[in-house]
Amino acid sequence: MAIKKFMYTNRKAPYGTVYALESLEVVLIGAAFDQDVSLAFIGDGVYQLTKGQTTEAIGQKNFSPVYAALGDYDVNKIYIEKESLEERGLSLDDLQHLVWEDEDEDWAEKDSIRLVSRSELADVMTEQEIILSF
Amino acid sequence: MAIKKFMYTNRKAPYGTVYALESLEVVLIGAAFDQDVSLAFIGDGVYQLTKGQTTEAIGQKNFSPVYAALGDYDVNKIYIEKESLEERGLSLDDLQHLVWEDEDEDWAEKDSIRLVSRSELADVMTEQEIILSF
Amino acid sequence: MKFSIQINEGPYQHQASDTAYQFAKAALAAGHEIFRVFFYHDGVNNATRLAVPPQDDRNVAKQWSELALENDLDMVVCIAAAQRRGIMDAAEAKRQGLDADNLMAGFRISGLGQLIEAGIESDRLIVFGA
Amino acid sequence: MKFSIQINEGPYQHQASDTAYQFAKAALAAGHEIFRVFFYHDGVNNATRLAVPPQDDRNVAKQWSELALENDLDMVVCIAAAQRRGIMDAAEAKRQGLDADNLMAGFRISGLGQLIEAGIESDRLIVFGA
Amino acid sequence: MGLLHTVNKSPFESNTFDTCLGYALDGSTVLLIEDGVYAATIGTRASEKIQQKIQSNNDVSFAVLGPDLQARGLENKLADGIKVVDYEGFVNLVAEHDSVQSWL
Amino acid sequence: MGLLHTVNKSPFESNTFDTCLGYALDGSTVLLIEDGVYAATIGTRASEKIQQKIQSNNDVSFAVLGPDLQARGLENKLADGIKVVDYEGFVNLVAEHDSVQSWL
Repeated sequence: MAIKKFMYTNRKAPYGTVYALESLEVVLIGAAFDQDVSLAFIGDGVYQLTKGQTTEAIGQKNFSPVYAALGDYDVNKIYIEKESLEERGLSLDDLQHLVWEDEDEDWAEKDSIRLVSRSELADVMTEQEIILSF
Repeated sequence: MAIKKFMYTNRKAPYGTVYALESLEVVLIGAAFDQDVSLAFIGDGVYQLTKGQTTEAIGQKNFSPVYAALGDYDVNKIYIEKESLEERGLSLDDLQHLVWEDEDEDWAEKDSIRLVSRSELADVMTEQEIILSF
Repeated sequence: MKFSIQINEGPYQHQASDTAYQFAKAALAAGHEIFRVFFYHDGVNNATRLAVPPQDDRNVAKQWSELALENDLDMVVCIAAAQRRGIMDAAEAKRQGLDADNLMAGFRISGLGQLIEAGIESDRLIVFGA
Repeated sequence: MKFSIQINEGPYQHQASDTAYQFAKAALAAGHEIFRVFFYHDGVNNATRLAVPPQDDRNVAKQWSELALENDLDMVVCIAAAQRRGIMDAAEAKRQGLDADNLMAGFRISGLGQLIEAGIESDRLIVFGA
Repeated sequence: MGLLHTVNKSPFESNTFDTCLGYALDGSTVLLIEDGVYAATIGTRASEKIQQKIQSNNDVSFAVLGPDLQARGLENKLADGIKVVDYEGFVNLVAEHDSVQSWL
Repeated sequence: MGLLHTVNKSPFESNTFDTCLGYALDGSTVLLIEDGVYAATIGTRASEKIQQKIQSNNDVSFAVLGPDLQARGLENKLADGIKVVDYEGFVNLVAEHDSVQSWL
């Protein structure tokens, strides 16, 4: 089967709407298809990755721990738009530290997150063949 | 039955979402209850009243003619927020001319639309007892 | 105090129904009366009995149904909005010649006048939506 | 060219499904192939056969169903999203112990892999949502 | 007391919060819920606007729904001058004000 | 050709249109549909931004879905430099560009 460049663009905050959760479900299923996958977190999408989410009181399931498992599914190109993060008063320290292990380098642990400018992310987006928007 | 001050705040554009249509359905049913009714059109809500809506090509029903019937239902306090209209490059000439007939003045035809500033409309809103938001 | 609640969005897609549910529980716990919960727009989709969410997630329709049955809440689903979206009780399904219905116990289908009446009869009406 | 379409919102509440329908008709009229229409999130609510909208309004589910039957379209409803929201075919309803089902003819329920496959197999995938 | 305004949308994605500020008169409270709670976090243009509003009109109050702030992992990012309430506090705010405008 | 960007939200209520402009590179087209068509109307900040974008980068094109503009009664308010397409034209735009980003 051909390998295509897939991008998931995540632009919605978690819990207020279902898109973040159901987008993550697509990414997990999609990982089995061995495509060239990138995730982009833009605008309120960056809020999906905040540390310390505690959801008991709102009666919803906390799905944020699942992001830490993405590396195990070989989903390791995770782009965060710098402008979006800064506008929200956040830095990478406020987000989960996502990593993957590189089989080709004796399972060395590497960062999955790539902090990029809007302009850099626009270039990455232009290279995609299929863009799933949430 | 007690008479209460009801306000319907309409803040969504028509056709892109259902709120404008289904809000209008509430207003029509509500008119039978003889309450003190005001309608506020704020933000994209002002687009609900544009002239010349032609919906065949999008496959939806054009419900804009119904606004002209509101006067017959004694719904005649229709507030348009001036700032919202101007920000959208529109003037009252771009909107339907809504009128009602005043029984107490030998059925004289009067304007239903009141163009008010945000600050004036905020005062009117504060006087309400029940606010239905769409 | 006497509250009524309007819910404009369906379950899961938006948090509106979850927030309204937590609000309703807290209002009852504080000794307030809930005159009516009115489901409008996509809010009617909260009233299906056919939902089977994952085991580790909440079942929004069931939560409402149980809250209503425990507290004798009047939960009204707008008939016009429900017919557009395929929420049917047995009587209405029969009248429309449909072969199935899907309304959850604890909800009833009625007209928009019930929303206006809720506004008139309640001290406060609060709208949850998107 | 081979298109696939993803629809993220239910009927009426948002225009997404209407726009997608007009797009699909135009694509077919222009001689393009539609590999698959995938209904996700509240988009699954487009697949109910219990909707009875007013006579002077469109019936969104029926429009899709007829377009699919006329053009042999593959219209897939995401099973996980459908179970959350109460869209059930007869087989799944039976397995879940439910007493009714509501899936419209022309739609089928399947997994999210069908969406990924649509992306792989199609020249273009376009998402309609809110 | 005046109106209770609720805002449930992110101030970064929607103009709802800004519109609401223009309608918040003396005696009213603005309650941030759901994705609206992001307006209550430090280092943002939205929370600056809240500070400005409080300074120019100290008869307008601001509150945020704690459970929604916790869910989003931002409890320790709360800006000054905003009261945290739980669902019971939400109910109390509705009871204390004359009516409610939900900025949807 | 580059990306086709679709925008379906009003530029007055949502920041989606502004975000999209930042992602529109050479060879791309921005297609305004549904409530996104309001950005194409004269006398608005949004249509000014479109003019600025065209002037600073004439390799980015703008189009609007005619049926949505008609439905909203704003056909005679169309700003300069924006091409009107019908659903067939929408299909052609999708076919002509390499892929599609829907700014939902």
